[in-house]
Order: sequence, then structure tokens, then C-alpha cells
Amino acid sequence: MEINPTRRTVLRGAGRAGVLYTLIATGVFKTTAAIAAAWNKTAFDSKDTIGALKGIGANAAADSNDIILKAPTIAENGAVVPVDVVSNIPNTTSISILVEKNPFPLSAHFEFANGALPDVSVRLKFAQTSLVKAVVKADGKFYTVQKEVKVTVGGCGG
Amino acid sequence: MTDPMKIRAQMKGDVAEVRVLMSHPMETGQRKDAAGNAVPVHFIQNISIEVGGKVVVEGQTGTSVSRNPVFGFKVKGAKVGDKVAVNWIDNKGDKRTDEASIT
Amino acid sequence: MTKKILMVAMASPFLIAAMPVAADADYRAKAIAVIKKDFKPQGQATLDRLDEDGLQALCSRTGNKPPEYIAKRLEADQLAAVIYPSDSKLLGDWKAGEALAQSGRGFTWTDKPGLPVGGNCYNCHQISPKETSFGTVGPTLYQFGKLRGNSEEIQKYTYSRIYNSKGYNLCTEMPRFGHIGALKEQQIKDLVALLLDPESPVNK
Amino acid sequence: MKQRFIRALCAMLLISSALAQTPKKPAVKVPKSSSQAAPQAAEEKDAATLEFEKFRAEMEDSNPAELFEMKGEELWKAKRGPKNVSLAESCDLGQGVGKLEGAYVKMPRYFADADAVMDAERRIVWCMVEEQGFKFDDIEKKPFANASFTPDITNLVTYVAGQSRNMKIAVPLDDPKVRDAYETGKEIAAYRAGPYDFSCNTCHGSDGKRIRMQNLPNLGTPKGAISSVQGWPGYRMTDGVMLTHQWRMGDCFRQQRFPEPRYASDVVAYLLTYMTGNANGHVYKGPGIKR
Repeated sequence: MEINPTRRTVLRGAGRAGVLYTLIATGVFKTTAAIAAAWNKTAFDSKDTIGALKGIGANAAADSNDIILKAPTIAENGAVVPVDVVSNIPNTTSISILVEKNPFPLSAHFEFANGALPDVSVRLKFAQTSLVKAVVKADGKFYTVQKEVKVTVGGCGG
Repeated sequence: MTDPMKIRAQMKGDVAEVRVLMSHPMETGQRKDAAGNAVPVHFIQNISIEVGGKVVVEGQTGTSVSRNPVFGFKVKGAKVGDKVAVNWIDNKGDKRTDEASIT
Repeated sequence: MTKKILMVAMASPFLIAAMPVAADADYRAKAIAVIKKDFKPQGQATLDRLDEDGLQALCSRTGNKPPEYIAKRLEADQLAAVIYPSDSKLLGDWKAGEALAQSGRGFTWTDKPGLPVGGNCYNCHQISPKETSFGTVGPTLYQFGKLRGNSEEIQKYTYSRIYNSKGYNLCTEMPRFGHIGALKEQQIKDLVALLLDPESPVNK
Repeated sequence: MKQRFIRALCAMLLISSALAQTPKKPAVKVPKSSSQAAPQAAEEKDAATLEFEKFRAEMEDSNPAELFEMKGEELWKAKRGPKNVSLAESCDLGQGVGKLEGAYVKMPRYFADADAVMDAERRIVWCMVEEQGFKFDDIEKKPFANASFTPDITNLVTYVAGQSRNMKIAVPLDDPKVRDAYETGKEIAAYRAGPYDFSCNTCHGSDGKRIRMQNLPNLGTPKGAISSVQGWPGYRMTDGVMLTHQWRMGDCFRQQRFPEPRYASDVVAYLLTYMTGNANGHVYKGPGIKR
């Protein structure tokens, strides 16, 4: 049931959560309540991309063409923007998605184990035209790719 | 009270494609209701996907995730009939688990 | 204002009686009965809004194609009711006009009564090339002044066309912004400037 | 910024659209005719539309509307109301009690028990009142969804509509009562009134028009009619709410500067008969997603 030892990096600074995590990972607990303790408040509450990246342990990330980031060039509606990320980097263990111009850029963070492919699709709110950034962790190193999404008129009546 | 999720899990070749629709307001805390009162922040913070009893994906989410979230994942090594369980828990401690079988 | 609408309303039944009718009278009567029965007032949108004035009735029942001789007479009536500014200065501030042209607010049951209403212009017209989100219900107004100049005559024409477009085309889809009191004198002047001022992006 | 997320979201959408869609080069300096700028803008629109369409399939493939269908199914099958009966065992949508397959695409239709032409939403409300014993006034108080509330009727309509997915629209226009409703609806669509002299047809009576960037279907043509029926009930991305075709009619009247049509009334049923009838023969794709 071990998910992935590098996960602890994510939980650095959250000691109790780390313990809980270990218990979940070893199968002692398997409740959603236990998972909740592992929400990375520092990273999600960060108001800028750099802070959010630090929060997930990514002080530096190299640009990579091996990450496929699919998002519309022009979004039909900023309230629901489909974003797909696929990592072709071997040993990818996590994918984080950030919307740079949102009040809180870190939008979602996923960890993969037991056969899950590093391939996720989500739908995100965009407060305005912004870069969307995917950050991948593989073999303990971070890689990134980004794309601009333009947000179009409408959605607010008027 | 929480509403059920809609889970679709299908084998495409040797990969199981899992799509999950969740019923959740994902309130940012910045929206005002019709009366002008701020609607309190209320959003899913953690999700996990289990296939055949093993956790395959664990996710953390923030307020940027759209209302009534939609997630898609792919899992190798699963087979038709395997149970898929999806869990979420939000910032108020509300939680929900739903299951489906891979078809 | 109301008086003018009434005048038209009183004048037209005679005309309507004398002309060919495109719509099926029975279904039209039924439609009106259903409309009168099935609406409720909401916010500023009161039930009197459901009453047709003569011009509206004429357009509705002829599929917006009234006989020429009737249209001409009623257009003249509409145009005769245009009130021009007393100072005969018709070019306002094109920047204020641009802001007004952008706004589509006003008169719906969710709009606060009494607030200034928007010009709704971009909803239907292309105007400044800087705004590419424009409607196509009406013709493009890009280069309106460049093509026509801004002589006193053109200014007067433009003012009256915004004030009451039905003075030129009886069943046009364009609202009678000045006639119904939606847009005030200064607002219409600002829109005239948006269309005619050589400095306006419309004419650059 | 944090405090103004949603307001900023709205304002920014508007502002950035202006920026995002501004042509990189200003329009030709001295065009010979004033119409030259229009095609350029049309091309921009096409690029945007193509991009929207690329992601449409994905959006439709996993549409939150399905969540509302699920709730609607539960409500349809549950014994509810003062009479404690389920709609499944009591409600006839025109195909027999409890029969849902294809019912949505065969409405509006005439129901002798109610002596009225009814669209799906109106009929389900009728069943809730007559069969289950709910009070019409209670349903009418809050008939449509908002960001914090979805009425049962919306879920029910969404479920029922889902049971006609990928079926051909077949409003029974050969029924004289339905034909009457259709012809009356056609006249309602042509009725000009209100401060702006608007009728439905002002915006929806000719081909190829748009308000700002929104295309305006011509209700009088099969192509326009189907595009105005398609996708309703629809999940509206902006507020994340599920809205019905009845809601759409009401909001059109709002923008027409008319008063509000009464809920589940003839005027809406007749208009829907006209529009949906014009779409006969086209395939209805089920509950949709709207911007």
C-alpha cells in the first residue's frame, strides 16, 4: 500500500500529517478524514507562483518538452477551463497545476502510485487571462511547462 | 448533506479511464449571495482514487477548481470488474465516498 | 413623451384597418390574449409594457413590412416629434459616447429603476475598431463620419437617427432611444460625437 | 485582490476580451468602404469559435448536468408529496404512465386530462400538483436554480430530458390543438412591445446575426430552431447552475424588457411549441452545457 516515499517532501513541515500519512500508507487508516490532514496549506494559501512552488518543494523547475499541457488558447468561459496534463518523463510521481494570475495560483496537486499514469484532466477557474503552469516531479526533480489561456467576454451578463 | 458522485470507469486497451463528476459548490469565499452576504469559503481539499483496494491517485485541490468538479485519471493494470472508489473531503470536514466497477 | 406615443397610437388604427394584413388575425388575437393573461409585473417591468402602441402593432402584424404610403406618413410623424437641443451644438464628447455605447444596461426587471441606461450600441453595431466584440443586428458604423463628414446637416441627421430611428425606417429593430426618454440630450450628443468627431477612433 | 476574486473574475473577463480579441494590426487606415473591418472581425470570431468547439466535445463528454440527472432520477422514483406517490407510478408524459423514453422530444403536446398544451417542465409540474399533491404556489415561488439552490423540478426535467438523448424531435404538429399552439406561438414571437419595441424576432427572426459575440439563432428556420432547443436543459458554466428551457424563455423576455412570463403558463408552452416544432426531425443530444 506504500504510495510513494517522496510524498513526504510534500508534507515537510507538517509533522503530524506526516505521521498520519504513514499510517494511511501502511494501511492502518484508510479514511478520508486522515487524508484531510495532508492538505498543503502553505502551498495552497500562497498568493504567488513562487511561493506556491516553494510550498510543494519545487524551488527550481526545468522547462521540459516531455510534459503535454492541453488547455484552450481562448477559453469559452473563465469559470470552467478544461486543463489536461500528461507527463512523459519517466518515474513521474506528481503533477501540480497552477494558474498564475489567480488569487491563489496553486489549483491542484496529484500524486500517482500503483499503476496510475501521470495523466490528469481537471477544470479550473481563471480570474483573467493567465499562464497556466504544470509542474511535474520525477525522480525527485521538478520540470515545468506553461501555456497562456485567454479568457473571453461574457459569463457575467451585462 | 453531500450528493453522490458520478463515476465512469472504462477499460480502453490496457488502461482504465476514470472520470469523476463531483457535486460541490467550490465556493471561493469571495462570492456574494443575492442578499449581498459573502458566501463562506467551501471547497474540496482532498480527493483519492482507489482501484481494486489500492490508492492510485491522491489529490489536493484549492479554490481554483471549478464548481461541480470534473476529474479524469488513467490507471494501468486494472481490469474489468475491479472496484473503483473515490473519496473527497472538504474544508468543513464533509466527506463522501462513492464506488463503481470498471466496465 | 407619453403624449407622442399616444398620438401615434390614436392615429394608426385607422390606417391599420385600411391595409392588407399579413398575420393570421385569429392567431394574433389569441397571442395577444395569452400575452395579457400570462405575464406578471417584475421589478420596473410593469404590465403596461405589454400594450402595443400603434407603430408596434403595425409592424408586428405586417411582418415589419407595412405598405409604403403608410410607412412614409408615420415615419414623418416620428421625425416631427424629435426634440433637438436648443443650443444646436450636437457634437458632445466621443469618449463619453464610447462608454455609453458599451453599456447594455437598463429597463430590464433586474436593472435598478432610475439609473442611467446604456446605449446598447455594441450589442448590434460595429463601431470603434478597438472593440471587436460587437453585434451584427444593425449595420456597421465604423467610419461613419469619415464617409459622411460632420456638417451641421449630418449632425442633425445623426442626432435624430439615434433619437428616433423609426423616423427613417418605420419598423427598424432599433429602439427609439430619445423618443422614449431612455437617452438624454447630452448622452445622444456624446454618441453623435462618437460617430462624427474626426478624433473619434471610429473615424481614424 | 483576494477579496475581489469573483468581481475581478467578471470584470476581467470583460476587459481581457477586449484586449484578447483586438486585432494585432489596427483596421486598414483608409478602407474604401466601411464594411471592410467586418470580415476581419468575423475571422477572429471564427478562430475563437473553432477553439471553443475543440474543447466542446470534452466538456460535453463529462457534463455536470449528469449530476442533476442522477438527482432527478431519484426524485422521479421516490414516493413524495402529500399523496406519497412517485411520479414513476403516476405521471404520464404522453407515452403512458412512467414511460420516459423519448417523452421529452415529443413535447410540447396536448394533454386531455389538463386540457392544455404542455412542455415537459409544465407537465411535470402538473404531475407534482395533481398526482403528488404539491402546491403549485410553492413550486412557483422558486422555480429556477441559482448558485445556492436547485429546485426539484429542475432535476426532474434534466432527468426526463436525458431519457430522450440522441432521439429525434417529434412535436405532434398534426394534432389540431398543438397546431393551434404552434401558430399562436409564432404570433407571440412576432409581438413587438415594451420600451424598446422588441419582439422575440427582433433578435431571433433572421439568419446570421449576433449580439456582441453571441450567435442568434433564427427560430423560424429548422437550423435556428434546433440550435435554440439543443443543450436545454443546460449546465451554465458561469454560475455552475442547471437551468431549464422555461428559464431561458423567461430570461429572453427579461432582455426583451418585457415583464416576467408566469411559470408553467400557456405563453411559454406556445412559444416552445413553435420553436421545438420547427426543429422537428433533428436529433436532440440531451441535457447540455452552456457558457
